[in-house]
Amino acid sequence: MSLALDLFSLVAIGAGAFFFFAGTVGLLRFPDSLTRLHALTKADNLGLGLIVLGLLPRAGSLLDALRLIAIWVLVQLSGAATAQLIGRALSPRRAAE
Amino acid sequence: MNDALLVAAGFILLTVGAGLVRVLRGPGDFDRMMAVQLLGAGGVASLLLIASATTVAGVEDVALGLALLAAFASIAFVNSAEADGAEPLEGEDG
Amino acid sequence: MSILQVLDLGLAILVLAIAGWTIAARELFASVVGYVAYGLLLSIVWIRLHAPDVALTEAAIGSGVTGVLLVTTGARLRGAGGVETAAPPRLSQRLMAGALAVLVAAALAAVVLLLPEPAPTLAPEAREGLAATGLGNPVTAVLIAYRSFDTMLEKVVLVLAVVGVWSLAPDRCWAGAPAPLGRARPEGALLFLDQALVPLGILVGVHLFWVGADEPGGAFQAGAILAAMWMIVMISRLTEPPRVGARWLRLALIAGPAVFLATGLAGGGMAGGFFAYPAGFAKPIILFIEAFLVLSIAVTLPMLVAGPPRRSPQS
Amino acid sequence: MSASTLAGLVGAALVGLGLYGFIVSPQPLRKILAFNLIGNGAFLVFGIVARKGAAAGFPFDPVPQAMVITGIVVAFAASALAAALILRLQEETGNVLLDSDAPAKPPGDEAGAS
Repeated sequence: MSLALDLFSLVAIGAGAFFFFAGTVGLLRFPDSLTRLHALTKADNLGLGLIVLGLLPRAGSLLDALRLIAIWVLVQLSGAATAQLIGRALSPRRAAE
Repeated sequence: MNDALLVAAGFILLTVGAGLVRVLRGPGDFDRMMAVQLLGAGGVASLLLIASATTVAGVEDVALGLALLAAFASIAFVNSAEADGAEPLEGEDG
Repeated sequence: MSILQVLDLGLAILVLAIAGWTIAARELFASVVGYVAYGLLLSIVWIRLHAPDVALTEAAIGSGVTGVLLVTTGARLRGAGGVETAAPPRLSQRLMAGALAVLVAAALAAVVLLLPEPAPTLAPEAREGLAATGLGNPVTAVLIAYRSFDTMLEKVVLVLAVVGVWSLAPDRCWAGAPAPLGRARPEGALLFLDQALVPLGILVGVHLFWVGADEPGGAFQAGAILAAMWMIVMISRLTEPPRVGARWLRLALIAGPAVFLATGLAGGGMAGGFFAYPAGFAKPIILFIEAFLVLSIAVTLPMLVAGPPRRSPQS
Repeated sequence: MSASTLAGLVGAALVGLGLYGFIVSPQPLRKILAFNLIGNGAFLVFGIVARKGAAAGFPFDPVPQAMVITGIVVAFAASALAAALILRLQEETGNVLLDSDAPAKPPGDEAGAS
């Protein structure tokens, strides 16, 4: 049982790390700001989400698990709102160019 | 298992750290901010991984605080970057 | 070399690289963005030093609020037409500054490498004090009990800083409100954050205050989080910085040090020593003091960022 | 090399970097930033003193850690005061550069303004 859980953790954390990698590559290689924003939002949503998912079986108590989920929700909220703000600020500039 | 967690933490730190090249290169202020946002998410992720592997007590709360403050800094940056040049902050002359 | 050592080395290189960038960057904004990233990495270093309390304070005040202070001030300077270009110093000056910097860094590095083993420590004394307070977090116990006088004076320093900032106001604006932190138009996404993130953040702040007795957290960290939440609401223009003449504001600013000092004096009368807490009641008294400290910090930090009053009290 | 020694060396290097920036940068806000780098470096050196002082069942000496926490808050208060002074300086003189080579601007009529 614990082996299966460990395996689950490893797969989820590995997948999360991959999304961070992909997001960074996108941030560095994509040609303009809006596409970079696209890459960034995928990375912090899914990357952190999968890492949290992978760490959940290792949480000591229910409170710890809830705290992990709360961390993810916080990053989600701020990420979504900031991406919206950045996107809004970028689009008129791009149209003007 | 712990080693695997540390490897993952190091890998994530390294990648988002490489993303900081965007802070150097820009070109715009928003590109710089995006790199910091990615670092915020990646930093929280690797903090959680390191905490889980090295058993320092109470690190979840630190991650909670980091997540909130990364959001706060991003909002303040968007706010100041937008105010850049085009429109001075209101009420400057009292 | 173990994985952990490789990780530490990578972290150290990243921290130094981004710190170098904040010094080398041409623009202020780029430099401050780098500084906030650096602060995030630095708090991971603090975790590696087994100092979660410091990590949280560093992330909150050292990088978060300081970064916001710098970008806000930068935007205000630009808004007022501040000139920010200057010829870089001459090569000879830079070389001399560099030599001095290398010398100081090398001396410090030598100190670090030559630290005595085992290092002198006050941990046993702190452990003794901890048992008397009933707290579980030694850092909180040191701050509020073992070295309480230092902490109380440090709160007074914060009040003095606010007084210093306010006294830079033009005469006609005295007792008025500082300039707004945000732009004129509130944005939908910011209002969403006010409704979703800020209540959660306040909850986290209260949580950090409450667990601070036994786990990492405490008055400084909780106050800084609450301050950040208030500043988010001010940036979205749902509320404005208050008039500095407002009575509630002044009471909130001094509540922390005042309650701290009053409790310390009461200890002189009732527990037989200045800043002594009566046995058995130490923990509730400490939490009582801390609650007021949280309030004062949560009010002080935004007022320091908002700056001196810029509007006449009538407007 | 242990994690704490490495962190202490990083602290020493940060003090050096900050000192260089503090001297060289002509923009006062950048000087505040460099001042904060110096502070962070000093705190880190303190942090390894705390870590090496592990005793009595604690993984660290809580006294230096508590002092670092108060230090971070005081450094912020000093930065805020400096930022307010810079804004005021700009209002009075229209210039915020602290360049020793530049000719000093003659003071205007601000003698009694503040």
